[in-house]
Amino acid sequence: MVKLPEWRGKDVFRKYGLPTPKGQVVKSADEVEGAIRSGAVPLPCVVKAQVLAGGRGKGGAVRFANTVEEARAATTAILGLEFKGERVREVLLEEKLSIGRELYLALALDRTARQPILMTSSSGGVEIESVADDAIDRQPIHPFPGLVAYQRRRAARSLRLDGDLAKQLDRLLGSLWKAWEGEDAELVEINPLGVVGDRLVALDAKVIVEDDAAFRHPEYAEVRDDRTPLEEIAREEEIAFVQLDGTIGVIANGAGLTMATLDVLKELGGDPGVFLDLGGTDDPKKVAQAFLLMAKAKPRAVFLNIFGGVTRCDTVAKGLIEAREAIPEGERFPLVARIRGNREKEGVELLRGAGVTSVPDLRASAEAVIAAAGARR
Amino acid sequence: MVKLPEWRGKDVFRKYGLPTPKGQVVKSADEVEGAIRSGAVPLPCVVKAQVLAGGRGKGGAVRFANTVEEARAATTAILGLEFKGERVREVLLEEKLSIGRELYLALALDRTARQPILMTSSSGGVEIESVADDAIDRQPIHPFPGLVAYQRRRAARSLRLDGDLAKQLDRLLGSLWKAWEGEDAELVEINPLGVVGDRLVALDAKVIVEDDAAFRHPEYAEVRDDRTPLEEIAREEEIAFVQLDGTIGVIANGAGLTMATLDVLKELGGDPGVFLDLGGTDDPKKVAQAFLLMAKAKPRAVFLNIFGGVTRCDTVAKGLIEAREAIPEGERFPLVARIRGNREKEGVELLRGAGVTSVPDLRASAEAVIAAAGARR
Amino acid sequence: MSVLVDRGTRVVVQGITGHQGTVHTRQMREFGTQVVAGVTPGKGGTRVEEVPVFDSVRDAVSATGANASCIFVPAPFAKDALLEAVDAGIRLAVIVTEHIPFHDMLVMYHYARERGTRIIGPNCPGIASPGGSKVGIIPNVVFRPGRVGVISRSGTLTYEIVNGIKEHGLGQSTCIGLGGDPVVGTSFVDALPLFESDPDTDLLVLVGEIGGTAEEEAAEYIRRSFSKPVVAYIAGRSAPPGKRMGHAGAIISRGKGTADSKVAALEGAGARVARFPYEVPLMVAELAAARVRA
Amino acid sequence: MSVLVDRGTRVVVQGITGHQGTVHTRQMREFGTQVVAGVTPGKGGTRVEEVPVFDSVRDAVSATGANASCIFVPAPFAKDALLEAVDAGIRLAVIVTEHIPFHDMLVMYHYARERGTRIIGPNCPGIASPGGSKVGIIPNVVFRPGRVGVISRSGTLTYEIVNGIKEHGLGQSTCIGLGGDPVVGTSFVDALPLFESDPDTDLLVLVGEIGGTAEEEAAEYIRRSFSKPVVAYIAGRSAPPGKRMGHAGAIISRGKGTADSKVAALEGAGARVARFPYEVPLMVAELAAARVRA
Repeated sequence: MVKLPEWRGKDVFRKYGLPTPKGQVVKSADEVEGAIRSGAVPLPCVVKAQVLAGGRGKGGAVRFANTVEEARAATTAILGLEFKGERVREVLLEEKLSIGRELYLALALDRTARQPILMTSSSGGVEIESVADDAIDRQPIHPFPGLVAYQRRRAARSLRLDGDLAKQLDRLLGSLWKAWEGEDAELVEINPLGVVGDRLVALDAKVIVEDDAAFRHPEYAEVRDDRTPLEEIAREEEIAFVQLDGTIGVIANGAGLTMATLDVLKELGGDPGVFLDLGGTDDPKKVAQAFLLMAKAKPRAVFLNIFGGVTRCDTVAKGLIEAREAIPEGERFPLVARIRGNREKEGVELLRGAGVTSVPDLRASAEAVIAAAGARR
Repeated sequence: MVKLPEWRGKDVFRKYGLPTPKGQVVKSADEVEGAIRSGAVPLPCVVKAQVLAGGRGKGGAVRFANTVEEARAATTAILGLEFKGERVREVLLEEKLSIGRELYLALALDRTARQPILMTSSSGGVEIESVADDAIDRQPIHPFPGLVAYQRRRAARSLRLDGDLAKQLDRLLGSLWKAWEGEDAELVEINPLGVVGDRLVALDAKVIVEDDAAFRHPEYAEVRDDRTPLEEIAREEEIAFVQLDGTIGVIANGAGLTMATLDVLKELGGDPGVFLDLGGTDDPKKVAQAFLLMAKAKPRAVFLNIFGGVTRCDTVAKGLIEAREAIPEGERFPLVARIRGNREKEGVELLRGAGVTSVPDLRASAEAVIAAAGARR
Repeated sequence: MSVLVDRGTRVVVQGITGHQGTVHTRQMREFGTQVVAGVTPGKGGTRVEEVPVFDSVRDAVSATGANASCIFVPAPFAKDALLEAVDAGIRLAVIVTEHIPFHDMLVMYHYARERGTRIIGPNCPGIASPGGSKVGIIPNVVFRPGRVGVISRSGTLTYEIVNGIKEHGLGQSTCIGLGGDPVVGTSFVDALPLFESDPDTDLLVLVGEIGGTAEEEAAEYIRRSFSKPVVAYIAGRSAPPGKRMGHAGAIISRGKGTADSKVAALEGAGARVARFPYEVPLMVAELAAARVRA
Repeated sequence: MSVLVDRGTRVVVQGITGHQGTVHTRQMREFGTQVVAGVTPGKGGTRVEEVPVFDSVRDAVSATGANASCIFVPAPFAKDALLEAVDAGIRLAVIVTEHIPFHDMLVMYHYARERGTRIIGPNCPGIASPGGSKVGIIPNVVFRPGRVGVISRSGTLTYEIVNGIKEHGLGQSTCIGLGGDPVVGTSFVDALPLFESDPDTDLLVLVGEIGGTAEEEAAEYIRRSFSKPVVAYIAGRSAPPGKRMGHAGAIISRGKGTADSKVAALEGAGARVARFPYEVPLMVAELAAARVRA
């Protein structure tokens, strides 16, 4: 998931002709005066922390300013925040608008119908999860003709917009659909969509671009996401890697098996700390790379659980042996291995040569690694 | 049909990124020198009459020039031509390219499959009707995903293009498809598509935009077509009107009935001269307008054949009576009427009041109008 | 029985508040059609000819159980109207509107077909089964219940011929006007099997015209799979090439679509092809009489 | 009998000249699959593992009568490969490729479905029926002919469980790996009816995971329409919300897609849900034994 920060989401909106407030993003308080003096940010203005978490309003991450000085002060204050674990690095200054109604509008994926779904609600401005189900209108959109006129009319009715506002919504939905397709989005959300006098304005912007379409969007290569630094490295190395709270690192092959391994550890009283899915590979170097990454996460013990298919047991054993030598002294960890399937015998043999015994029973091996990791933190 | 002249077709091609020769259109010989001196037209150049008919090469409507003087002389000569009944008003000057192979490429409508069809042939540069059927590859294109990559690869194979030329074709076909959709074309044809060294170049351009999509293309409102002046007026008045060679004007309602009426006249030895389909209307003014237009075509006699449905018989009778008074003395014509169907009695009554007798039998009425028109010219 | 429509057909009229929509709603009701709803966005809650009007086809279907639509919406908006009807579950859509760009119709055709909705038209007079139901604009007066099926690319010419059949003392089972556009939802070959399997149809009248190859394909189908007698008429024998004769689809282009080719194909398939339109009812009467004797 | 594939399945491998394509062509042949053709544009006329290679699927189908495709084409080109297969008349397409953008997959899914082609995957290990045919990459060694059906969103975890079934002396009728993406061609509810009507399947193993609501929908289907015993396992009970656990589809978002919800739904539908993966074969063996006694 490439979650765009609000200001970048609004840049996307403008690219597709969606109406947004006037504004500018700044990275330091020194930029505030210029942004206002140049006319890019009219006064009074709103000062918003550019973080991915919701609930900024209540959390003090959104403030108001009537003068350059107030805007500067608010920016300084917000840039000093750590909001829900995320350091604020950017602040968006925007014109303060006089908002009438607040509406909700989003395009998301309906997995079951295999269609995008247009969600509209006249109860905007709050988290959509808190809105009653029957207060949200849902329209599946067929990918071929796309979001067509009658669906846009229905959206206008559900939002109780008519006359020129309904016409504005019609155009806005056309743009929203183009943004959904053009950006390979998995979510495009406007919450709230404000009725500002006789205009509709996207007051917030949430755009999530799907990871698998990254090859079509080099422009988002450097978008900071809510990944940890190690997860960021893993992403670059194309390793499926998730950091959790526990102490036991799990290296397995295949998402399902890796998840199941974590689950087994947890059920048996263990405390999994890293999810590392090797995927399908027959390159020992790739396996070694994964072990080195795991070492950096400093687990108390590591569980290697392989069922060989595309990824052969001997390939994994070779990679492990290669990695062991490269791991710095301070990062070494106890290892319990269970390797089965394609080339099991060869892999077990290789491991034994390196002093590692493969325990074929899943429960027994899981219990061994839990013991090796010691008591919960 | 809005048939674009070659130079305008090439403008369309450039808009969609299709490769065309350098060139400029001129309307007088005085523009030639400027076109060449400015670099818009490199020497040596080709000088081509901008007419809609084919076979220009053999007809002396395409010439070559090595110098400004020759280009000027060729332009003067061509601007003086009347080519297959069409006066040449514009001339296209283009760089003369050294052409290797000549290929054929077109998108057209397959009515039966209800799909666009991509036609490719390595026998380009001649009229496609003269190419053997099995030398043309035909691929139906589904309107939803459009012209996709595997179909572009097959086109390259059928044209025997590979390497970089195949890549160029791939891009070119992407553009061709966008032109087909974006211009609401009923035909986009490149004949020939030239292999010029290591490049593909559209040496000719035939773009026909469909009439019914005119509301989406105001830019083509003034494109001169192969309509007669009266047909042009009819088009503006939204009357279906075709001028033929004969002496009897036919006014009927509905395309099928109007055609059938012409056929009946012809079968019975008459000589139909105007096809005028009133269409469905309940406005006597619209009917009167049609009669006034018919008068301008100066038929020797007119056959009014109405089967009332949406268009009521009394409406037609009222329109006729209104028109009769407005038609100038010199343009009046003998009329035979046959009106049947919806409000037949009222219509017949009104006509009788105006001194016109409706003959209910089609054959008898057709014979009457043939007699009224007199011998064939 | 009849083809595609019957007394159970429940029609929603899209564009009911327009002049054409209103006039033909009245005439459909006079014919005996169950017109259960109308749709005009923004006019929901009103009534036209006693028929309730809704803002959307979805609302109309859920309130009235409409299963067929008659579309009078202007050309620029017709595509949207059809997609709306299909998405609302309408199974039969008769599109009367003319001048719909064929690029739009390509999308409409494939979208509808892939969801099992049949389109008749566009630019067509619709379908009628005397004593049953009519969806479209064919004048009520030309009909009389009977056993002659009619399929045609024309409008008025069809009325003329259908009326002639009535004047010869016969009647029609179902009459379908397919429409005069180059891209139509239902072509002759789509309609022929329906009449082949319709026990109420004894013989078929096919009215074609120049342009395209729909009649040639019909001939091929008739030759191979159609068991009932066919009387045909082709309009446009005198039409010059390259000119659109009123209908967008009626044009001889690049040597294709001539009347001669169509007449030859139909005669080759065993159809009787009339030289004059007024011969059609005569031929029909003859064949009907032969059938009674047989 | 089996589900979707059998000895009559004739496979074309799209992307056969790539490393994965070649390796798995060999393994499919070793399994007993009729791999009749490969396709790699520009490599037509060559051979891979004795299998003739063509430039297009159309050529491959017309030369070899292929009726199923196994797609290894890289993600950016996978959409085109699938459309090509559909247009060439392929009825079953197994897409092994991972990381296909779901926007592409939406187009692929609807295009295929509207033309009657079934997609399995993408990002899936494919389908295998021991003693019959395999289309995909599941290791041959885990199988043994038998009467247990398996459907799963996982790859390796499925191998583990299928292997466990074998080690308990039982075998499989057909095993389908549906794939781990948010948009898949065949979901549990699409696959369940196939196993319900398969006379060779006595009981079913369903392996799900967090993310989406496919398991909940499967539970609803099982409750209403599935008559055979079901043993289920759900991976991801310990996964935190908001994180993609390896599979693009394995994410708990906005409170939806938790393991608890899936387990509850399946148990509510009468399935036996295992806490540990190694319990699955035990439960299967128990049910099989009960069936034999009954």
